[in-house]
Amino acid sequence: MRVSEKIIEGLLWLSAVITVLVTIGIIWVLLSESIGFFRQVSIVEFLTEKEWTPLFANKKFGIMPLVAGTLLTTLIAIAVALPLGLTIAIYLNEYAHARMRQIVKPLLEVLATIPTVVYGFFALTVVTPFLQQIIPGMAGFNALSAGIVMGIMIIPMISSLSEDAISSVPRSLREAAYGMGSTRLQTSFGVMVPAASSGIIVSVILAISRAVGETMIVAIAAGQQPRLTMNPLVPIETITTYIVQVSMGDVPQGSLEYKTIFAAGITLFIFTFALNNLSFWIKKKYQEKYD
Amino acid sequence: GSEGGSDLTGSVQIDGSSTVYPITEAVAEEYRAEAPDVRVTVGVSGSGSGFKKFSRGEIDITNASRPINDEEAKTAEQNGLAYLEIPVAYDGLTVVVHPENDWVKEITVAELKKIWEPAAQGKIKRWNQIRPEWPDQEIHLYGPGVESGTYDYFTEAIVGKSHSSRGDFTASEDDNVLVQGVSTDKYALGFFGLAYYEENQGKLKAVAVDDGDDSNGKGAIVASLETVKDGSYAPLSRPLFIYVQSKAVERPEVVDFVNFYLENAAVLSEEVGYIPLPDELYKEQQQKFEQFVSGKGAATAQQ
Amino acid sequence: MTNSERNRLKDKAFQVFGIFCTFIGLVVLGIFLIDIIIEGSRRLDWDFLTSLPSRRASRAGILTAWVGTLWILVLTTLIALPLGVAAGLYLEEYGRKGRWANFLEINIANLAGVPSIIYGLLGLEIFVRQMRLGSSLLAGALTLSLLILPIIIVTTREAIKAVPRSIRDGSYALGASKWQTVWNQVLPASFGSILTGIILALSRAVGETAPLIVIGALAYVPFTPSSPLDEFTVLPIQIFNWTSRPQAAFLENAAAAIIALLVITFLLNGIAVYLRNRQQRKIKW
Amino acid sequence: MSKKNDKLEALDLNAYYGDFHALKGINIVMEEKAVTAFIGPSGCGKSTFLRTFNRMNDYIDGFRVDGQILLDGRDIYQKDVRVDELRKEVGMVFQKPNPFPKSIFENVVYGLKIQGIKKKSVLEEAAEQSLRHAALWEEVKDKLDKSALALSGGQQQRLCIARALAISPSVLLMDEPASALDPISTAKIEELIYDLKNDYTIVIVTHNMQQAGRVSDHTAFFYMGELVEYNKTKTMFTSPKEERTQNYITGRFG
Amino acid sequence: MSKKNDKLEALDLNAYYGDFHALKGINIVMEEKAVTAFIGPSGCGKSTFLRTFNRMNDYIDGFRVDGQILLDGRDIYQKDVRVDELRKEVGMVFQKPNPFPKSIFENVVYGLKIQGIKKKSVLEEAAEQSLRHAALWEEVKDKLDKSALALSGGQQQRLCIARALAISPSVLLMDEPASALDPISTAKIEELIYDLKNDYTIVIVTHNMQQAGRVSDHTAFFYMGELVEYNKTKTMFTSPKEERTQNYITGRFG
Ligand SMILES: Nc1ncnc2c1ncn2[C@@H]1O[C@H](COP(=O)(O)OP(=O)(O)OP(=O)(O)O)[C@@H](O)[C@H]1O
Ligand SMILES: Nc1ncnc2c1ncn2[C@@H]1O[C@H](COP(=O)(O)OP(=O)(O)OP(=O)(O)O)[C@@H](O)[C@H]1O
Ligand SMILES: [Mg+2]
Ligand SMILES: [Mg+2]
Ligand SMILES: O=P([O-])([O-])[O-]
Repeated sequence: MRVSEKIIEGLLWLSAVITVLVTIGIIWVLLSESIGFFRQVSIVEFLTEKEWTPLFANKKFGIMPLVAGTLLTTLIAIAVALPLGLTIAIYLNEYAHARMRQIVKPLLEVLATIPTVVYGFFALTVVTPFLQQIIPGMAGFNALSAGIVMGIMIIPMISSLSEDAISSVPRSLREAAYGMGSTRLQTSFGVMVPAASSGIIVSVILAISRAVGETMIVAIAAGQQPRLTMNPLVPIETITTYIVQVSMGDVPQGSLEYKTIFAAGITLFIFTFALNNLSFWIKKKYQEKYD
Repeated sequence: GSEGGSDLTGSVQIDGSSTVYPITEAVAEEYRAEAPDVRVTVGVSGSGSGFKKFSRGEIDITNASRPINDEEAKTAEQNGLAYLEIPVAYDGLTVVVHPENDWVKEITVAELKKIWEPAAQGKIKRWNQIRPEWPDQEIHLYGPGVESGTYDYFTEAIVGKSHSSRGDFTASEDDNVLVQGVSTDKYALGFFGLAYYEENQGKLKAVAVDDGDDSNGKGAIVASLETVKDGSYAPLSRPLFIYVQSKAVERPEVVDFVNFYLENAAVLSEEVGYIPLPDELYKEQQQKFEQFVSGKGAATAQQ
Repeated sequence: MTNSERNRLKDKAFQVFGIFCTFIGLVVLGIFLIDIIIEGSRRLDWDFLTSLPSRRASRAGILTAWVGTLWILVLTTLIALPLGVAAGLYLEEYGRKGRWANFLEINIANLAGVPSIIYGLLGLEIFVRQMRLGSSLLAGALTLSLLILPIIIVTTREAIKAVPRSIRDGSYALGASKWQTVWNQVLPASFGSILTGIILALSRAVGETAPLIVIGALAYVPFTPSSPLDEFTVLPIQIFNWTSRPQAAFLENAAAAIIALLVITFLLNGIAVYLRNRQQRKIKW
Repeated sequence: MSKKNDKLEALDLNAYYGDFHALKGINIVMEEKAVTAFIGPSGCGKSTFLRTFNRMNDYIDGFRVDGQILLDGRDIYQKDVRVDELRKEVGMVFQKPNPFPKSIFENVVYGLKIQGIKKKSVLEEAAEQSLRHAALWEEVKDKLDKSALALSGGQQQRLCIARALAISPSVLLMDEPASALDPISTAKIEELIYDLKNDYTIVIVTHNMQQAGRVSDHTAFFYMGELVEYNKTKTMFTSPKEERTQNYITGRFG
Repeated sequence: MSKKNDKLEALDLNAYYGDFHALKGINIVMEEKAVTAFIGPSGCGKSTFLRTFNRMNDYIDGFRVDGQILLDGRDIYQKDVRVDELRKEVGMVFQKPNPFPKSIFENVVYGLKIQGIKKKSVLEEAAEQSLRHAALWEEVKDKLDKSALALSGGQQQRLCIARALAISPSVLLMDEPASALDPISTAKIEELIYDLKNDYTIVIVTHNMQQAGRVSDHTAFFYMGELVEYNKTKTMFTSPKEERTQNYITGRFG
C-alpha cells in the first residue's frame, strides 16, 4: 500500500513537472534555433536595422518592422477595448441591476469564446469593406480593421476581469462614498476605480499580452508586408503573421529561413513573458492587500 | 483507365507549387471517382519547398512552376532518387492591378525591372517614380513568396537573376492571398499565374507587358490563353511541371495516378485557366513515363 | 445647486454612455452572427456536411474538417485530461507550500499566457521534427494538449480547492490514505467542476488555428483520417483556407463552415455552463 | 429644558427585502439636537431602519418601503427629493471604519470636492475644523498627506466622523460606530458623541446597553422588525413598560 | 470502581505551528472506557491537542511535536507507526457534521471499504450495527441509499459517529461534536456519549461547561497552550485548585 502511494504520488509529481518541461521546451526550442540565427546575424542589426527581408536576395534582418506592426495592431485593439471594456465594467457594477449583470456578463464573454479565425473572416469580409467606404484608398489588408476586430474580441477580458476587481472592493467604501452624497459616477471614478486599480491594470496587461500574441485575425486581415510604419491603412506584418507566412511555405529545418521564425518567436515570447509576469506580480501584491 | 472504380489502395503525397496546384487539385479530385481508396494529399508550399521535400524523398510527386535546379538535383542523387520531369501545361505569368486603376494600361519590362530589382528596395515607393504621369501615390506591391517557382521565374525573366528582388512587398506562397490583396487595394500591383487571374477576372485588371522586341508580337501584350499559346506573351510565358521520383513509382497507385494525370491534364488545365500542351506532347510524356516506371527511363531524367 | 445639477447630469450621461458601450459589444456580436448565418445558411445542408473538399465551391464540403476536429477533440482529451488533472491534483493536494510550489504556480500562470503560435513552434520542433510524427493528428493533438494544459490545471486546482477541508479530515480520520482520500472523496466531489473546466479548455482547442498551421496541417486532404498518424484538416483550417480565397462562393463556404464551428464551440460552452449551474445547485457545503 | 423641534419622523413605515418584511409599521418622532439610540437583538432591523433616513437602502435590489420618513417635516421618499442633497443633510458613520484609500486630507475634503469646491484655502479651513470637531486634529495635523489606512482603528473611525462633519449635515447616523474598536477608542468616540449633540441630531445603533445608557437621551427598542418601546433612556433602563424590553435589557436573550 | 487501565498518555508534549508554540509541556494520563473533557477558552490548544492523538495534524505544513503520545503504552509518533492503522484504532468526530456527499450506507461502510472489505453481507451487517450503536438505525433504515446530505444536522452528526464506530476503534475523539446542533440533537448526542463509554475511551472537546459536567468523568482545563488543571469532573467544577480555572468556569473570561 505504501509503495503504491509513493508510485501514485510520483506519477502526479511527474505530471506537474511536465509543465516545467513544457516551459523549458519552449525556451530551449526558441533559443537553440535562434542562437543559430544570431550566429549569422548580429543582435545589433536585429534590433536596429529598419527593414525585415530575410527571405530575399537583399537580406535585411531588422525586427523593428514586425514589432511595429505588432504594436500598431495591439494599440488599435487596446484603444477599442480599454474604453469600452472599462465603461462596461463600471456600468455593470455601479449602474446595472444584478439581474442584468448576470445576463450581460456571460453574453459578453461569448465574444471571447469565438475562434479567432472567425474574427479574421469578419475583419476581412465585413469590417474592411465597411471601412473602405468611409476611408477611400484604404488597402484591403490593413492594421485598422484587424486591430478593431481584435479589440472587440478582447473587450470581455477587460470588462469581466475589471468588473471582478471592482466588485471585490469592500462594500463599505462604496457606502462611504454614497453616504457623502456622491453620485454613482463620482463613486465609481472617485473611489471604486482607484481602489480596484491594480486589478484593472492586471486585466489590461493580460489583454495587451493577448493582443500581442494574436495570430489569425492579423494573418487574415492585416497583410503580410513588414513595414516600419504607424499608418493603419496599409498592409503591415506582425511577428505572428510572419511565423504563419513562413510556416505555410514549409521551410526546411536548419535553413536560415527556418531560424528566422524562431528568432521572431523568441521576440514575441519575451514580450508576452514580460507582460504575464508583470500581471502575475501585480496580482500577488493586490491579493495581499484585500485579504 | 476510364472504366472507373479501381480497387487500388494506398496514398500519393504531393506538394509544391501553388501555380500548378489548381491543376493537380482538379486531377486529384477527379481521381477520387477513379480510385476512391487511394488517398491523395496535395500541399501548397511553393516550388522551392516542394523540391526540397521531393529530393529528400518525403513526397512522391512535386508540383513545379520552374525546372529543378542543380542543388536540388544533387540532393536527390545523394538520396538515391531518380526522377522524371513531366510538363503538364503552359502558364502566362500575369501582371495585375486593381480594376479601378485607370492609369496603368501597359508596362515595359524595363519598368518592371525598375520596380522589382533589389536596388528598388525602400527607394521606389510611389507610382510617379515609374512614370511621371502616373499619380503621386504610394505603390503597394504583391508577389509570390521566395519558395515559389513563379517568383524565381519572374526574377529571372525581369530582373535577370533568379531569386533576386526587393524584399519590401507583400509576399505569400498562397496566390489567393495576392488576389485578395490586389483586388482590394487601389494602389496595388502584383503578379501570379494566369489561372488565378482567369478565376478572378472581375476583381483584377491584367496589365499588358511590352518586352521591347517586336519579333514576337508588336507592342504591349496582355496574358491570355491565345497570347501564351502563340508565344507572343513574352518573356513571362513558361511551362508547368510535375516531378515523379523513382521510389514512388514502385507503388501502383502512384503510377496509376500519374497516368490518370496525363490523360486528363489537357482538359483540366484548360478548365482551371492554363494552356494545355499539344496532344502529341502528352502522348510523348506517357511513353516516357512508362519507360521510367519500367526502370529504363531513369537515364532520361535530367542530368 | 448648479454644481450638483451638473453632477447629476454627468451621472446620467455616463449611464447612457454605459448602456451604449455595453450594447455596442452585444450588437456587434449580433450583427456578426446574423451576417454569418445569412451568408452561410444557404450553403449549410446535408451535402455540405458529408462532402469532401473540392475545387468547385458548390461541390465542396466539410466532411474531412469536422471529422478531423472530432479526432483532435478525442485525442486531445485523452492526452490533456489525465495530465492536467494529475498535475492539478499534485499542486493542490500533494505539493507542499514553498519555493517549488510557488515556482510551479508562476510557471503555469506563464504558460497560460504564452501565445498559441509559440506552442505551434514547440510542436513543430519537438513532435513534427524530433519525434518524426509529421503533420499528423497525433502531432496536432499533442501540441494542442500542451496548449490547454495550463487551463485544465488551473480549473482543476480551483475545483479541488472548493472541496471543504472537513471532507478530507473525515476520510483521513477513518484511516484512509492520501490517495484513497483523493480518489474516493476529493475527485468525486470536484468532478463536475473539473469537467466544466476541461470542456471549456477543449472549446478553446477546437477553435485554434495558428499552432496547427505552424506544424504544417494546411494541405489539401481529401479523405477522413483513420489513424492518429494520418494527416488531417480541421474546421478552423478549412475556414482559413476558404477565407483566403477571393471568390465569393468560397467565402460563402467559409461562412457555412463557421456556423458548424460555432455550433461546436457554443455547444461545448453550453454544456460547461449547464454543468456548472447544476453543480452549484447540487452541492452546498 | 425647552421643548425642541421634531427633526426626524417615521410614519407607518414598512420596509421589505423582496418578500421579507423587515420593518413593520414603525412610528417614531426624534428630537433635534438629541441622541437617540436604537437597540435590539441582531437582525431585528435597526440598521435597516437607520438606513432609511438617508436612503442608503435605495441601491439594494428588491428593497422597498411604504409609509413616510420626514426630515424637518418633508417626506424624503418623495419623487422630487434628490438623494445626493439628502445625504449632505444626513451624514452617516458605519460600523467598520471605512476611510478611502487616500490621504487623510483627501478623506476629509472628499464631500466638499465632489460638490465642486476646489479652492485650496476653503478646503484646508474645512478640514481643520472638521478634524478638530472630531477630536482628531492634534493627532493628525502633521501628517495630513499620509494615507488614512495607516491610522489606528479608533483614529480611522474619528476620521470617518470628521469626513461626515465636513459637509455640515444636521443629522448624523451612526451604525454601531464603536463596535469594532478597543475600549479606549470607544470611550473617545462616546465623548465625541456627547460633544456633537450640541450641534447635531444623532441617531446611533448599538449592541452595547451600557453605551446606549451613557450617550443617548432617548432609546428605541426593536424586536423582529417592530418598534417595541421608545422612551427616555433613563426611564427605559429603569422601568421598561414591556416585558420583552425588560428581558432584553437584562440580557435574557439577544 | 476498580482501577482502570491507562489508555492514552501524553508525556512532555510540545507542539508547534511553525514558530508558534501551541502546546507547552503537556503531561496527562487518560483512563480506558472513560470520558475525558477538554475545556478552555478559544485558541488555547484543545483541538490541537486532541488531534495529536490520531495524528490528524500531520498534514499541516509546519506543524511538529516533541514529547510522546502513548496509546496503550506505545508511542504513536514512532517512525514505524502507520497512521492509517492508528486511525482505525482512534476514531474521530468533528465539530461540524461532515458526512461524505454519498449515500448513508456508503458513509458508514467507507472505513471498511478502504480496508479492502468488499463483501456485501459483511458491510451490511457492520452498517446496521454501527447505526444502531449510534442510535440512528431506526431513523434511517429505510433510506440507506439516500444522500447523507439530506439528513438533519443532528442526524448527520450521529451518522459521523456511526461511521467512526464502523471500523471498531477503541478510542473516540470528539471535537465539539454538538456545538453546531440544536438543543434536542445535542441532548441525543450527549446520551449517546454516555452509552458509548461502556465500550470506548472517549475524549471530548467542548465549550459548554454544563455539557462537560454532564458527560465527562474527568476534565482537563487548558489555557494558552498549557494544561492548567486536570481532575475528576466533579472535583473540578466544585473546588478547582487554580484561580484561572475558577475564573473560567464561572464565566469571567473566555
Ligand atoms: N440586503 C438584504 N437582503 C435581504 N435581507 C436583508 C438584507 N439586509 C438585511 N436583511 C434582513 O433584514 C433583517 C434586518 O436586518 P438589519 O441589518 O436591519 O438588522 P440589525 O438589527 O441591524 O442587525 P445587527 O444588529 O446584526 O446589525 C434581518 O433579518 C436581515 O437578515
Ligand atoms: N493550521 C494552523 N496554523 C497555525 N496556527 C494554528 C493552526 N491551527 C491552530 N493554530 C493556532 O494554534 C492555537 C490553538 O488552536 P486550537 O484550534 O487548538 O484552539 P482551540 O482551543 O481548539 O480553539 P477553539 O475553541 O476556538 O476551537 C491557536 O492560537 C491557533 O491560532
Ligand atoms: Mg445592523
Ligand atoms: Mg478547536
Ligand atoms: O508556383 P509557385 O507556387 O512555386 O510560384
